[in-house]
Amino acid sequence: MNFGDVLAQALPLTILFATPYLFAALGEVFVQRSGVLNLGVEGMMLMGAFTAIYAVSSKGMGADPVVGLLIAAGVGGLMGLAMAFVSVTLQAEQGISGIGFTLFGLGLSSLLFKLLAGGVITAQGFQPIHIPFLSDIPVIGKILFQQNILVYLAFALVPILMWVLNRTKWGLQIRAVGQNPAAADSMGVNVALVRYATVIFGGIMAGIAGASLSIAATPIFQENMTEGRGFIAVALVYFGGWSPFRVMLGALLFSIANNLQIWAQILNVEIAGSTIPPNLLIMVPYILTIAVLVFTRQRKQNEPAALTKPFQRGEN
Amino acid sequence: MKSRLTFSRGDLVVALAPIVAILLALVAGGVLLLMLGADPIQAYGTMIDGAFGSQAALLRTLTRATPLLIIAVGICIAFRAGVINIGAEGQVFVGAITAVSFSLGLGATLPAILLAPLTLLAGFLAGAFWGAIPGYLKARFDVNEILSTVMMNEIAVQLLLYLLSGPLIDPAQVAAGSRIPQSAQIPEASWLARLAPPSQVHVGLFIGLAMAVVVYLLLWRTTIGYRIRAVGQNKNASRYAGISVPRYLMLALVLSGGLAGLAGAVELQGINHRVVEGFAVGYGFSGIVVALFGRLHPLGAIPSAFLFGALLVGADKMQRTMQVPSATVTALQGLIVIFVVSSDIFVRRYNARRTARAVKAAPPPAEVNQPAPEGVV
Amino acid sequence: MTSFYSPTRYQKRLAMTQTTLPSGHKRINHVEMRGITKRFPGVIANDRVDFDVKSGEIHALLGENGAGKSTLMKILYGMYKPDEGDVLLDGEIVTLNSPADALDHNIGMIHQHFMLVPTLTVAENVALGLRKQGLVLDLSAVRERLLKLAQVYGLKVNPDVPIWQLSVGEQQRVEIIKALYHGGALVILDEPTAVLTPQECSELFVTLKEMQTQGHALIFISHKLHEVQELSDRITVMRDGRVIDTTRNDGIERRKLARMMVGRDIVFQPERPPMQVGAISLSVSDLHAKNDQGLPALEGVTLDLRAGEILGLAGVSGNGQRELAEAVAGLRHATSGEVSIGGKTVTRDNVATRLKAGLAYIPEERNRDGIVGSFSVAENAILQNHADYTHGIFLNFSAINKHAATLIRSFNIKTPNAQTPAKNLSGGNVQKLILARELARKPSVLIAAQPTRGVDISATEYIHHVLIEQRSAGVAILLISEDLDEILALSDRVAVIYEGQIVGILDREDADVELLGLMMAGATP
Amino acid sequence: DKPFKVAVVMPSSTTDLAWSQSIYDALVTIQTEMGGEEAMEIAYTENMFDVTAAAQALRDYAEEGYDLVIAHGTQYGTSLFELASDYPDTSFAWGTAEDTGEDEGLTNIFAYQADAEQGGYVNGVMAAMFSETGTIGIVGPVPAGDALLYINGFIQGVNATNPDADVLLAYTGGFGDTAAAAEVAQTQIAAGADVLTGSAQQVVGAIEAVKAVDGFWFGTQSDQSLNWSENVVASQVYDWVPTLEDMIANIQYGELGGTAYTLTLENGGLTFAYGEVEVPDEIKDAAQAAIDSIIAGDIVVRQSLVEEATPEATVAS
Ligand SMILES: Nc1ncnc2c1ncn2[C@@H]1O[C@H](COP(=O)(O)OP(=O)(O)OP(=O)(O)O)[C@@H](O)[C@H]1O
Ligand SMILES: Nc1ncnc2c1ncn2[C@@H]1O[C@H](COP(=O)(O)OP(=O)(O)OP(=O)(O)O)[C@@H](O)[C@H]1O
Ligand SMILES: [Mg+2]
Ligand SMILES: [Mg+2]
Repeated sequence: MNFGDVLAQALPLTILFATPYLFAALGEVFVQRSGVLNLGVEGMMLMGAFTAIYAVSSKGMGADPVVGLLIAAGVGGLMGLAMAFVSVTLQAEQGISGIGFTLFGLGLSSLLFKLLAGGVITAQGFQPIHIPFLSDIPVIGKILFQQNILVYLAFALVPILMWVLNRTKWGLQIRAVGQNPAAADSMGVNVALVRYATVIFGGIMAGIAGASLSIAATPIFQENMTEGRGFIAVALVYFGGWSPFRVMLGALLFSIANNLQIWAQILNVEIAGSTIPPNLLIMVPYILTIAVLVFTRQRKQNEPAALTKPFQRGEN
Repeated sequence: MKSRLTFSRGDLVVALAPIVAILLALVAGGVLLLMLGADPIQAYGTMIDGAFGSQAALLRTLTRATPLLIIAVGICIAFRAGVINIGAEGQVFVGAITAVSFSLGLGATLPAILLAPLTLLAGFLAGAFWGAIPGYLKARFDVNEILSTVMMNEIAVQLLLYLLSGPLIDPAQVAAGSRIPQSAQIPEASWLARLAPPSQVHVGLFIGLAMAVVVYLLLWRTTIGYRIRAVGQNKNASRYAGISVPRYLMLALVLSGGLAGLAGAVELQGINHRVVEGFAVGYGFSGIVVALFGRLHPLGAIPSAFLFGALLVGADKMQRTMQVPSATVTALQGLIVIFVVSSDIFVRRYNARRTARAVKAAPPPAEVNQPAPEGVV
Repeated sequence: MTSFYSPTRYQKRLAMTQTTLPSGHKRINHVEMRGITKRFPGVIANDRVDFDVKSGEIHALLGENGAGKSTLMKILYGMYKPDEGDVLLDGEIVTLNSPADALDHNIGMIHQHFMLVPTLTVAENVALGLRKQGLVLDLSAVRERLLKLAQVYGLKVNPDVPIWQLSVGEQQRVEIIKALYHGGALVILDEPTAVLTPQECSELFVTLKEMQTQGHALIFISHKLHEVQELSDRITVMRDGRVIDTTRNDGIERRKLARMMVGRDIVFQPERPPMQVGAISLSVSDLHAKNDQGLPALEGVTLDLRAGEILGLAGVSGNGQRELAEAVAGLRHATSGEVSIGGKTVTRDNVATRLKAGLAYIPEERNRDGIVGSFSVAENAILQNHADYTHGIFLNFSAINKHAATLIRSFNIKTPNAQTPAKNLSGGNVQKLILARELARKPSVLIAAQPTRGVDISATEYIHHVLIEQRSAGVAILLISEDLDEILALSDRVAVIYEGQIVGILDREDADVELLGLMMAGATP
Repeated sequence: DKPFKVAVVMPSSTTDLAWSQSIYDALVTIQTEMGGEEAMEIAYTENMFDVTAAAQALRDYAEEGYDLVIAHGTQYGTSLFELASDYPDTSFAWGTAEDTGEDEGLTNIFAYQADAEQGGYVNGVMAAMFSETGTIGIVGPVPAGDALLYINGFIQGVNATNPDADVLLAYTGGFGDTAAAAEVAQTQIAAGADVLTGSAQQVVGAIEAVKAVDGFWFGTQSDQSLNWSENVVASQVYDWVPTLEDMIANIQYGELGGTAYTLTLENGGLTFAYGEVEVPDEIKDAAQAAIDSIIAGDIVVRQSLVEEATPEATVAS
């Protein structure tokens, strides 16, 4: 197989497996743009992943995938609400409370898995939708137009969220609250409300991200199945300079690097006559992400000046 | 500035708040246990018994607390410099794997008395190197450290697996053909002495306590620490005062990583004597939590590490005796972290009032009146 | 001061008869604060304060740092809840739980520290306050109305530039437009002139007078007595949270006001002994540097500064003063040119080396660049030279505390004790702390940027006194200030900077406000 | 009268459909055979990936007087040896391992392991015949241990049956990342694989991927056809029951250790479970033939591919 064929095969999977990162990271962009750091994404993803598949699975409620999606979003939103209460109202240190939510989500999802599912649980999740005509276009069609609905949703969200962020009242308030909460407050913006909204939204997106793993990308659940994807998503927010568009690029870069290293493994790609040990190939996406940041000019103009700083009226 | 450990009402609040929080978390966790049909009172009974109930139990708690303490002390340095080091996890692995190679490689040649300390040093240096990478990237290219340390963790995991399943694999495993990913056992000379056999508690405990004191002195009594804290609190003012901000950001991550690496070596030389797949998994994150519980103060990390060690040991005991899934324990830990960190607000309020009342009061201990550095979670 | 347009009684009465303002909002005829008490841990910021202002009136609020002025105003703007007392609008008691409430009552406030989002454009900053509007931002509508207001009140603003690109004066204007846009029947101005150049000041005054005649009620806070005298109808003086007195502003002279504020007499014009100029201590030649946005900020600055002289650097803010100071201090990379301190070239040296070479720098943004807020006063007192207060590798605390105690005493810094976090100090005392710290290092060159900005009169008096003292002691002082009175009061020579170049250097005798004003606009003498 | 008390400490969860589940299920089977709770008590600690924690768990069980304490993970070895000398009257079992600690003078440790490569070979034979595309995917965790043995055996089986079959081998770098396993499997499918296999608890993700394209899967460690009967052709099942029963018998007889057990096709420790996929007789026969000749010693399945690699055993790709 030449590289072109490989790429044509790799891209559909790249896009499919980029979606969980994309959902979670897009949510985190909004959270951070409003000045809150949520390191609980991982736990929220896990809860979303389990509740979604439990709702859909015949072992569970046997509901429609859409119901599963909504439940996952709801559960994520609830955890977001809790996170907001802790980090905004109680002004707890955000990183550590986030880690707390990660632990809690990991524990609770595994626990529910044991109690309700008892063992490995699978489901008939979202199936690929072949978009008429478009999906028939050679190569491109398979890459872009034979994906499941969540993939389309994730990528559709990018321009929408960019629009919300840059063109709407909410976006304006979010950006202001993240840059200078005191100023926003003095203009009558309800800082706490805005942050609650974004953190809850971030939770919802994390929940959906989990669902996009458990009832779309691979319709199955195992304990701790996200395996650190939540943290990667947070990292991608920094990679993307808090810009939805660039975060998408980051998710795609990371995802394609990962898929190509799998190809390198199955094709026994050799360097200097010897095959590369798998574990070293598996490092590539992580190294690449850092390297790209080093070699590309970083954009800081969107960096939320108030990130991780709780707001207390009159203390500045 | 001077942190004399004088016990005022403030310290009482500081001490009490987390305890109350833990109790509340346990109440919340009780719901989970009821969900499992387990009697919470009995469950927590076994938990406390498992952690403090007997001398053996206490020693276990200390055993588990040891690596967490060392990591947490390192985390304090980074966070005091305003650097969020999520990378302890990977730094522990790299420290351990380097210590193993060092001890196996030079065990035969080096004089026995030197082997243990030098192995520890090797672990420290390796961790320091692993911390230096994100440190350099931040100082030189302004690469966000959360991103780089998260990535470095994953890289470290793969590095560990690669070395354990290839270059460093136990020859016995190859001979037997079973090829289990684990290193050979390090020479006895590099082991850390056990303090109270059969318990596993070992000299590493004292290393941890020593590190806590050393780092406390470093941060609050030396010029280097002064600069690290200045950089963490106000980068601008530090620059204006002629302090090289990049250098101290870097230094903080190096020391932080070094201590994590040391923790890896200590766990290796004190407990396992070989690195295996699954070695010290999750210690890095626990270390961060311990550090923040200890209010990012090295001395605060001591009780904090003990508490967290007790939590781990007690929770395992609960899992065993009550036969509740291990997940319950993880969830419970999450709850405790959330509740304790939430309780901080009362401490901060108290301290605010107290610093304002400082007119009459004696100088407040640094550990309670220094707020988290800028940009620190 | 340049003269300004003053409305006739007739115009005033005319304005009074209308009930709506040109900004289209309802007028507030009378704002009253009754028996306001506000306690903060450890201080009573306001102690049973009565205060009122009427439509078409400018009421000035005077007081030393920490007197309680801002607190009182923040209460009026809904940022703090008073522990006791009421706020009445046109006789009705109102509860202001948040700035949102204040805005709803057409109260606007321009804060001591600007409340603008640097990354947003002017229009976006204004739009932020619009709560009754649809989801999709209609910035064009905002832009339109904004420009109309700007025209009515004679304010020049460009709605589409992000705030960070604006000079302080322009930002000030944005704040005012913001206030007007969202009502501003009552506009509170908390030290609006602290950061303005004379030109900008007089422009501001014109605007304020205009607003007054239009029937706005205005509260004006300043530490500069002549401004207060020039502008206000009534003056209220506060001290330690209490109101000392409220008087009409009819020919009450400065000394009296000063005595009311401080409780003693104030020397406004320090007498300057004849100078003994020595060798050149600081020499800057053909210095080029870029600003934060990467645009050229210094385009060939050349200066010589001699021991024992004060060289005043006058200029409209944003013409390179800050960049010059930073380039000299080694905080900003010089693209070309030379800097030498005490004859030693330091162009390539880092900050630390230059400090050792005898440089001292009092930064303009004192709280951001001058102190580590969470550090104690004592820790801040050794920020640069902590290496000198050690035995072995350890800091020598007895020495440090002794040092701090000396500074606190000799510069009479008002602080509970040496262990208090520096951020708890009032503006004037932070500045004293920095000054004390810098001078304790016995520098040969001192760069003082806006040394008395936002500092009350007694502290200002003291700081001026100290600068003269240092001059006599042979220190070469570069005084960067936008307050021409200060420049003229202290300087031996005055250099004027315009668009990154020195347009001219005058001897004190040849310099006066008008000439300097012209030069600051770019005219060469 | 008083029940026989068994405790097991395992690295993953009792429901991992793999290594940990295989021992847990075996214990439950024995329990029911022996007559339930009152005949035999089972205590377990799962997800003990932290070896220090595991050591403490093992010591606890020994302390609490369990008759048999099972350390179901090679990584537990170091601490187990310390433990065994502290509790000479307790019987310990350790797997995967073959060292019963006799050199250290320990008499109370049973060691057990599985010759995963044997069943791997058989699976390979069937897979090679099952594949229509002649392309076969292997989803590995980490190139080491039990998984590596199985994979090496599998590859030998494939090559022996269809030398020009394409074997696509890729590792996920972990044991529990189902999504990663799914991505690897989907990639291999995209590359033309129609039959796949793999090891560790993560494979459930891969099997789902196979199911999505109605492909075929060969399992190992525990019977995976239970969940995916239409896709899992056959699973090599670790049947620890005979081994455990023998240990228990020994213990009751007074022999607390010293025996090293190995699951092989010969001793029936390695068995094959078939799902509902119907398997052509010729393939069943070929599998049986392979089993017989492995037992007879006519086929020697090597644990590694590299050492004295013979032509028919090298990876084709
Ligand atoms: N809905 C939209 N329609 C058109 N252009 C948009 C929309 N949303 C964002 N943009 C513009 O597209 C570019 C990318 O937007 P994005 O927010 O991802 O980048 P950014 O780094 O945030 O840039 P900006 O400073 O404009 O926010 C920016 O210039 C942004 O202004
Ligand atoms: N948020 C706060 N918390 C605690 N104390 C405060 C707070 N705000 C103000 N204070 C204290 O209240 C007193 C009055 O402060 P305020 O800012 O009103 O003085 P001011 O007259 O505005 O001084 P300046 O002229 O320096 O602006 C001071 O002692 C100050 O330290
Ligand atoms: Mg944007
Ligand atoms: Mg004020």
